[in-house]
Amino acid sequence: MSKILEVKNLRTTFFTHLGEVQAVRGISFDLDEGGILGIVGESGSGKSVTSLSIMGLVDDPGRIVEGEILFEGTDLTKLDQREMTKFRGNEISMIFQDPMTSINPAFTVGNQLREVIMAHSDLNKEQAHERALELLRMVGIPDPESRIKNYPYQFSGGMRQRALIAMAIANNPKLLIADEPTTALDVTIQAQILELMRDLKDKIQSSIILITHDLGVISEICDKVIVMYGGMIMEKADINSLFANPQHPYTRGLLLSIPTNVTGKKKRLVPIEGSPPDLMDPPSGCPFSPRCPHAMEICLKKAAPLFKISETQEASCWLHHKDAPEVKGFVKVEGDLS
Amino acid sequence: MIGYYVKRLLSALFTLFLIATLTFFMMRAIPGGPFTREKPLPPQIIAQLNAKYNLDDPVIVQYFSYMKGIATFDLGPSFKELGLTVNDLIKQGFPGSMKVGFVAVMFILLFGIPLGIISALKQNKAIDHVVMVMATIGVTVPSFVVATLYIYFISSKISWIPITGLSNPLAYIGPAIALSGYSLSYVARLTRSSMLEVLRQDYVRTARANGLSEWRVIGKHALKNALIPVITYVGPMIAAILTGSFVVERIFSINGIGRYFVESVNNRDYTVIIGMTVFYSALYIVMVLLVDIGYSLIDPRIKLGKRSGD
Amino acid sequence: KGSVEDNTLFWNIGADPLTIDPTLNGASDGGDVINQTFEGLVREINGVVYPGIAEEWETSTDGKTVTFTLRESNWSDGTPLTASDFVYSWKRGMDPRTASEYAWIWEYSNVVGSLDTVYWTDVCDNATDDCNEYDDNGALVGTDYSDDKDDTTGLTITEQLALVGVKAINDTTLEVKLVNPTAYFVSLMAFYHFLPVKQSAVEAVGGEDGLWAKNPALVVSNGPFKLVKYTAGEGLRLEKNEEYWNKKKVYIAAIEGDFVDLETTAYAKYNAGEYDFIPSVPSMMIPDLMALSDEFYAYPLLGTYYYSFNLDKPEWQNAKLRKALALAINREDITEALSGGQIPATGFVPRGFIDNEGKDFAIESGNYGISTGSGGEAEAVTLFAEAAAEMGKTVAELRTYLNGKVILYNTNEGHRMVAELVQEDWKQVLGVELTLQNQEWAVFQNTRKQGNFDVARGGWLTDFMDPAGMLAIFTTDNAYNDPNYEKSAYDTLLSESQATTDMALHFQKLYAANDMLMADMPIVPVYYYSDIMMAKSYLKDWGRSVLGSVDFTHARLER
Amino acid sequence: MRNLDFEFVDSSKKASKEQTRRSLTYWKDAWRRLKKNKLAMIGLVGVTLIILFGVVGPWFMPYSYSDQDNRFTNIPPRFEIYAIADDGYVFLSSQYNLILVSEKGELLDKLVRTNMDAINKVYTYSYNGEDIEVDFKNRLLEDDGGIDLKVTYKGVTSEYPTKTVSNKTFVWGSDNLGRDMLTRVMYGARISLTVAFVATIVNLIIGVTYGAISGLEGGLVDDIMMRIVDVINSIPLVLYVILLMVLIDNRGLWTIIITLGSVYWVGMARLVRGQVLGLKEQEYVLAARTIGVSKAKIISKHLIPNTMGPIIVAMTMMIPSAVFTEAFLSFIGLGVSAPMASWGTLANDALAGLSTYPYQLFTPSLAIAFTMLSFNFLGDGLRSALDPRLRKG
Amino acid sequence: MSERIPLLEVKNLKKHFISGILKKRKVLTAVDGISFVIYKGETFGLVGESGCGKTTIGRTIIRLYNPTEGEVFFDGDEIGQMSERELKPYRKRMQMIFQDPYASLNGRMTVTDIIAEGIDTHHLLEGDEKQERIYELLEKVGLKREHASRYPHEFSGGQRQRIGIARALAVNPELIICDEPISALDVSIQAQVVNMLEDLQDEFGLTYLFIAHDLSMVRHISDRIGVMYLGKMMEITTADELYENALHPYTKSLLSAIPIPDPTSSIRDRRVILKGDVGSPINPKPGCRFASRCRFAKPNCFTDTPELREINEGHFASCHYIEEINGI
Ligand SMILES: Nc1ncnc2c1ncn2[C@@H]1O[C@H](COP(=O)(O)OP(=O)(O)OP(=O)(O)O)[C@@H](O)[C@H]1O
Ligand SMILES: Nc1ncnc2c1ncn2[C@@H]1O[C@H](COP(=O)(O)OP(=O)(O)OP(=O)(O)O)[C@@H](O)[C@H]1O
Ligand SMILES: [Mg+2]
Ligand SMILES: [Mg+2]
Repeated sequence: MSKILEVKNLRTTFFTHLGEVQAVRGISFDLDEGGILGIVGESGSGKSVTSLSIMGLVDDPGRIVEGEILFEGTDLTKLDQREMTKFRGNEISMIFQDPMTSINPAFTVGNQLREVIMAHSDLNKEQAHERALELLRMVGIPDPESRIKNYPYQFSGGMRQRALIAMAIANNPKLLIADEPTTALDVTIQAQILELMRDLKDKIQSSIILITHDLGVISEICDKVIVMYGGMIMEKADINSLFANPQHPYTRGLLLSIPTNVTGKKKRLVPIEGSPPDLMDPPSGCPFSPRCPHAMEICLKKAAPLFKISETQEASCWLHHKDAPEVKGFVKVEGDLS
Repeated sequence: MIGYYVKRLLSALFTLFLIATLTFFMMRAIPGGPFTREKPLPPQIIAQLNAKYNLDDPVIVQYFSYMKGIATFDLGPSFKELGLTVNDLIKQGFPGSMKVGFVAVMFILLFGIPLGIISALKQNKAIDHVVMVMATIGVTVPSFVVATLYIYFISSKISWIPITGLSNPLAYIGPAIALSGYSLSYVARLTRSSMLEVLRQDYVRTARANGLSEWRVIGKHALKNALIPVITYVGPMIAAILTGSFVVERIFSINGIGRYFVESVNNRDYTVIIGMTVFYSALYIVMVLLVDIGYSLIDPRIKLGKRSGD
Repeated sequence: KGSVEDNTLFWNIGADPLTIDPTLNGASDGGDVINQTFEGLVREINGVVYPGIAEEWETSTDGKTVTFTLRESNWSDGTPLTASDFVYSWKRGMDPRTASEYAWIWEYSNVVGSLDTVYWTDVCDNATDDCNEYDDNGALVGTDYSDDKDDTTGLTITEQLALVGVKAINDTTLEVKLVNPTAYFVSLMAFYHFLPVKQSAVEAVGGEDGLWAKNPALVVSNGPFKLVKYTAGEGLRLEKNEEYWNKKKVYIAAIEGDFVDLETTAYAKYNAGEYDFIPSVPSMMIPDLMALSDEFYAYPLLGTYYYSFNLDKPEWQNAKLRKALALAINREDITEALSGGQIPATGFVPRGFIDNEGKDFAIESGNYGISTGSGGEAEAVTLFAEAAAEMGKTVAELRTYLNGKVILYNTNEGHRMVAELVQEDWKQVLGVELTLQNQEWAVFQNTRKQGNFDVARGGWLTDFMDPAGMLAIFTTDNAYNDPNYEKSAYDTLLSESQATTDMALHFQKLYAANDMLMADMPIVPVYYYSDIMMAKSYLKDWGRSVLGSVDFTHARLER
Repeated sequence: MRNLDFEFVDSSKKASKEQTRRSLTYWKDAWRRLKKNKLAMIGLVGVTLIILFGVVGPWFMPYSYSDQDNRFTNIPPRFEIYAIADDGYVFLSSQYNLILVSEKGELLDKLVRTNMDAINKVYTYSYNGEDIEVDFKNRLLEDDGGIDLKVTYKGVTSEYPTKTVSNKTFVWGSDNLGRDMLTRVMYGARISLTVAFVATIVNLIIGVTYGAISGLEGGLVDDIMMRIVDVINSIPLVLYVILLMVLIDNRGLWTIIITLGSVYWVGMARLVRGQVLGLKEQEYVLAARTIGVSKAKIISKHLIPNTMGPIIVAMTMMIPSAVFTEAFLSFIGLGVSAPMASWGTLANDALAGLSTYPYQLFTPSLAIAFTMLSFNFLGDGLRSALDPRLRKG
Repeated sequence: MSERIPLLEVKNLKKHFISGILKKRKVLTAVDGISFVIYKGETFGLVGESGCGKTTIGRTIIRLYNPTEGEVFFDGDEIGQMSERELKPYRKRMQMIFQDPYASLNGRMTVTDIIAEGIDTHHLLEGDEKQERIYELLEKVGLKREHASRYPHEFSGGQRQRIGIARALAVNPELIICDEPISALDVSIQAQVVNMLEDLQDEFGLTYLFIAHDLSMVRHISDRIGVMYLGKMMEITTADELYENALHPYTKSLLSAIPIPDPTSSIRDRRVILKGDVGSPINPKPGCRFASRCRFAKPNCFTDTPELREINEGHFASCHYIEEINGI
């Protein structure tokens, strides 16, 4: 399987007048063609900034300060805005978190859909209209002929999200980034949308990056997962390894803090104590160390490299170092300590 | 919807009624009358004049007959402009004020909004600072200064620009500049801040993510939404500008109604001041209604009758 | 050359006149227009009375009957103008139903019966309901005087009008009966209120309230020019009246008049060559114009700017104090600051009134110790000290007594400037610190009338050429007697001056009255008004009445 | 070393590593943000300067705002002087007064004009018993050959000015009554800034409260209150002011406070109402209501503090209009009485003489514009410093 | 839970929001005749899709809204129609915790001021005692004394939610309405807050109305659960019963839609994905609200409104065909 996207040592920083916010601090990952990669993490861990960096949409005062983003071999970080618009909405497209605010309230759904279609093709207005109807049908909007004339406010949240998805897939993108596409929706609608995405993946053959903080959603549809915390990657694994055998204390904490469906006596939840870091002034060393139950001296000083646990799993935690004390469930691997 | 308009209309009529009543009694409460002259008229002559205009009736009788007049769109006779009614004065003066006002409004919209947009797009760049400092000064310099400077340094120096009158299209430039200065600056500021706000919105990011050109993103997606606060200001502003400005009309010698707002008080021309006030208020109320309709055109979410802001 | 266009005068009239119906007019801008479109029995140019519609006139030996012989002349519509047109016009002016603002001028005309007509009053008594008119349904439709009777004379208005001493003996003879001999009566006839109007025009449909005079379709006039266009708020156009009796001596073909009421704007237009004549200039420009321009004119006006002391208040009842304050002012500073060609006033009566011996009344009266510039200070200080003694106070006490009293004026930059200068002079010379207060014009009128002031500004411009017109305002109970100067001796002098047929006696009484007034000094004369204007040098032979109206009858354009 | 690195750390050490958020009060934090904003600091310095100018400035001036020197009326800040033999220098004012000046530009005296020859355009003045003839014919010529005046004294004619000097007696020139412009502008600052201050306070107290009540109460109360605002907004100010002038007899700044207080808050009331309509649904307001907090407290502690940003911006925009409203009021007869003058009045008065004495308009206008810019920079800075959206997390 | 004393009883509660006038009058029936009881000391969970009226119920109970119809009994007293003045004593017995930890704290007030607001309003304590109480409360909710003088923006979301809880506790309430108190929090923080709420309940014998849409969390914390759909109650029963033995078709599909954080889970294959969207609460038609999305719907479901019936002991559901569907 070839890689459609390779992100290498990406570092994105916001230069606010109060100081630098290091939103993404040197992350690397890649995405297989036709794969679905999940990114999970706490709010503020840099998930959205990562995706925006790929889209070249990091707003002022943010900037990609380091790293490469190779999309089918093209380094997107080297392109200017004009060149980027050819990719956006065409080769790569994105679905945003909040369907309520991500769609322009002032224009009809049809108008916005047609616009996207026409921006990247030679279709005329009628053809674009036809295509728009087809797309709405594809994303499961009933009665598209009349709905296409509606304004977004006349759509329910789920329908708006579907309209946004329709825009995103309008030009059969090779890469679809979905940034928390279901967070704002009900569970029953969420299930519909996830179903739809799975469907679409088969129909249009895109590769998908799905960003969420809900491990449940990840386990529903992804094949690989990245766990982010404090702008860094904590763990990278395929879906089964991650859930079966988490190799980072943060991943482990996350899984533990979810209530389990055991009948009978209430079981106390196991939270991760403490609160997430402020990226304006991130802790030195491992960002999770202040909250980590197994934090060691070195964790406070130096972020761990990604230790390769197995073919399908890597984790950035010093516990995997051969010198670290033994902690149940964490495997030791060889790795250098440069 | 109809019901909504009925409610608005009733409330507007009530407001107009209040305004007319208050103006009526305030006018009577201040010293002097329509026949106060530099060289005071003998009491007998004043009595004759009062009799002629029924000003010798008890105030309350005058009030009711005046209100009856207003209800039939008869704003009464002017006491100062012999033989003319307030309706005549409005007919005579409004076209002038309106024409100049219209040009001024065009100036405001055609320069204020683009300047605000440029400023927002170039936030914190030199051009933004220049525009904003100019806008600030524009708010500071009153129209009479602008008008006087214009006459001294432009129209009296350049022979093909007429100094007064409205005979030549070029004659509109000066009054329109003087009338628009403040509002133009204000609109530029407003557009800028509203544009900055809108540019932060998620749907602008969506438009970009969809690969639309920057021109479309700004000119279509951002602008329409950014206009809401602008039209909120522009609506009542149009009412104010179309009803003329005393200073500008005097300086450029324009036959408009702006002067009546000041002169009729000085002259104690009772009916004229009430008539003008009611006329202005009615225009104002209409403009506010138009703003509301404008809202629902720009943003279909906003439905008439359910507005959170003002 | 010689085209109408070349021979058109471009004139800024000033504000849009409220009316240009001679009978109804009460303002100078209207007067300026009327002076071109109408002509009375006589025409006054630069103080000289020329025959107008009257070819000649004769005053009876008792001075109480004036008989005018009218020339053959036509209205602008070609119909003949007769003596009865004057009778109509004048009675219209007096008739309270016309409600002409300037009807009170009849008081000075001394025409028999005119005053009773002007002030004919029937106070409506609501109990008897004697002046309200009702329609068949009993609804009030208005007021009708026709059967009402005056409250004092018991005459109806028609009866009253019949008693007025004006009579058309025949088409060309007009006889006027006067109560007293009135020296200035003939010259008064040049004043706009006495100009003839044509009954059919006045009563035309749509011509109500003087609108006929602004409507080229209705207007009928008899002056050198006639109205052909009137655009409210913008301007008017006059063209030479081919029916004017003296049309051979009218050289201008047309006049384009504009209504630009802001001096600075009009001045800019004058400089841009758009006007040939403007009635005023921004005062800041005057020093430059006086030095450099040949087109600038300043004329004295028959009027005085003064301050009134409120004699009803104990502070101002000492004549020496008033005199001290009057002397302490540097009037040249004031006129220089105003720089509008005003003349420092050394008395209340301005120059320009000629007495029975042909001498100027004001010059003859002298300056009563008032200097035009500095120089009165020492005398002022002495008088102030004497006043303090008379009032039983030390000088310091008198100062504190007066400190904080208010100089009241109506809102206007010029008035404020004068007040500031006067305030500073009184402070510097006498050590008295008054404060200033301005009020909106009508409020000020009211305050002053109610006597609610310490020192208030005032001004008086006369409408006819007799010093009595000035001096009479300070008689007891006169409506314009703001200081509330009450002196029976003064009142007697003025009424005696009116009652006599002997001109010498008339002036003797007036001189005495003036001396008395200046000795009591109920007012501080500040300056004499002036009238400034600009006329292009190619505009020749234009005239002006001493009362202030411009006259283009014989003017010529030599561009 | 290595061993130590891989030792578990105890919780207290972790806690110290854990996010120690800045412990700044809300206002300290706002101030910190403000300090970082360059334009805002320029504005703050400007505001401070202008206040000092008005408050302290007059102490350093040798004149009072009312001191007249009738010799030196309408003298500009800079002028051209002509040498008269060895006896000094003269300068011809726009009023054609010949002023004796020192070489440095101090005004010494006004010379008596003995003759005005309007035909030949020569005015004669007398100095030390000798005549000085000033010939200004050239002013009428199209081509004056670079010569403006010819000044002849003791038979010597100077055609060119010796130099241009700055007015040492009146640094910003004098007005038409010979009063020092700088001093008057300083005193004007006192009035205008007081008015700006009053307008601000009035807006804060009346406008903000009124708008907040109207917005919070909603419904019929809101309807009625807003109709009142409409009415106040529509009635001509002149009429209103005249009525007030009749009702309140005493003069001075108080009348302005009352006038502004009674009408000058409607815009602010509208603005605040609009804001409150949105804010009152905020959860913290609901929380306060569930606790049973009174409406007055909800307004004062929750609603008003959270509208501060827009309020401040609106207020900075209102300052110039307040300054000119004051000029208008004193023109009608309210407010401080002459010879005291505010900036607005000074600017107003100078307008007529614009072409002759432009400096008289320039100085007060400059003061107004400077103040306005300063307040604006400061206001914009304050708004962003107080914006709650910029401070999340 | 031994003797079940009702603390809050809601009877046929309706809340309509009206917009537009005359012809275009729109009635939004946010809550449409809901009845339930909460017993002292228990946690009653309320779940349902977004917009079904959960928040509105909470706010109507605490009288941020006035009920359109129906009664609310608190400890036996009808509070639904009381005036603000009569209500004041009840204000301190009931409190609310809000969903959004950012919007629910006034950024212009210090933590002390925020917590003290209730104490001051009800004149509970003064001076040092008050300050002591505030410190005590802060420590109760897991914050430190030093935090008292800080401003909300200096805290993370979880910490802010704790401040909100401390504010609610300050007046010693008996009932706390928790309106989605954890939805806006990070996953790793949610458990902290839930644990704390449980601890506080044990310590003070609090009663909770816990509103949420995260069903697994609701199950964890609640004793009994009510399931709502478009302003109507669909099912009420104990937590375990609901998950083990849901009767209503809506509850069933809701439960099956929960994403399971276990890639090996087999539930996914048995998933019932609902078709269509939640309907509109504006001018609703009669009949079962869920009918349009229900796969068992029969014609009379669209015309007859089903009653909430007790099917098993303590297990209520509102569906005409509950027996048929579940084979009872
Ligand atoms: N425009 C910006 N200016 C300054 N900081 C920003 C900006 N955008 C994002 N950040 C910061 O970057 C960090 C990462 O933000 P990001 O939006 O990527 O988080 P996330 O993982 O997507 O969180 P969430 O789950 O809440 O969406 C955050 O600390 C955020 O405050
Ligand atoms: N103040 C209000 N005015 C008008 N309509 C309202 C108001 N508050 C709520 N609504 C409407 O009432 C219905 C129920 O809303 P409510 O907030 O109670 O739902 P919810 O179940 O709490 O939803 P969520 O899970 O999204 O919080 C919604 O359709 C909502 O739009
Ligand atoms: Mg995100
Ligand atoms: Mg809710």
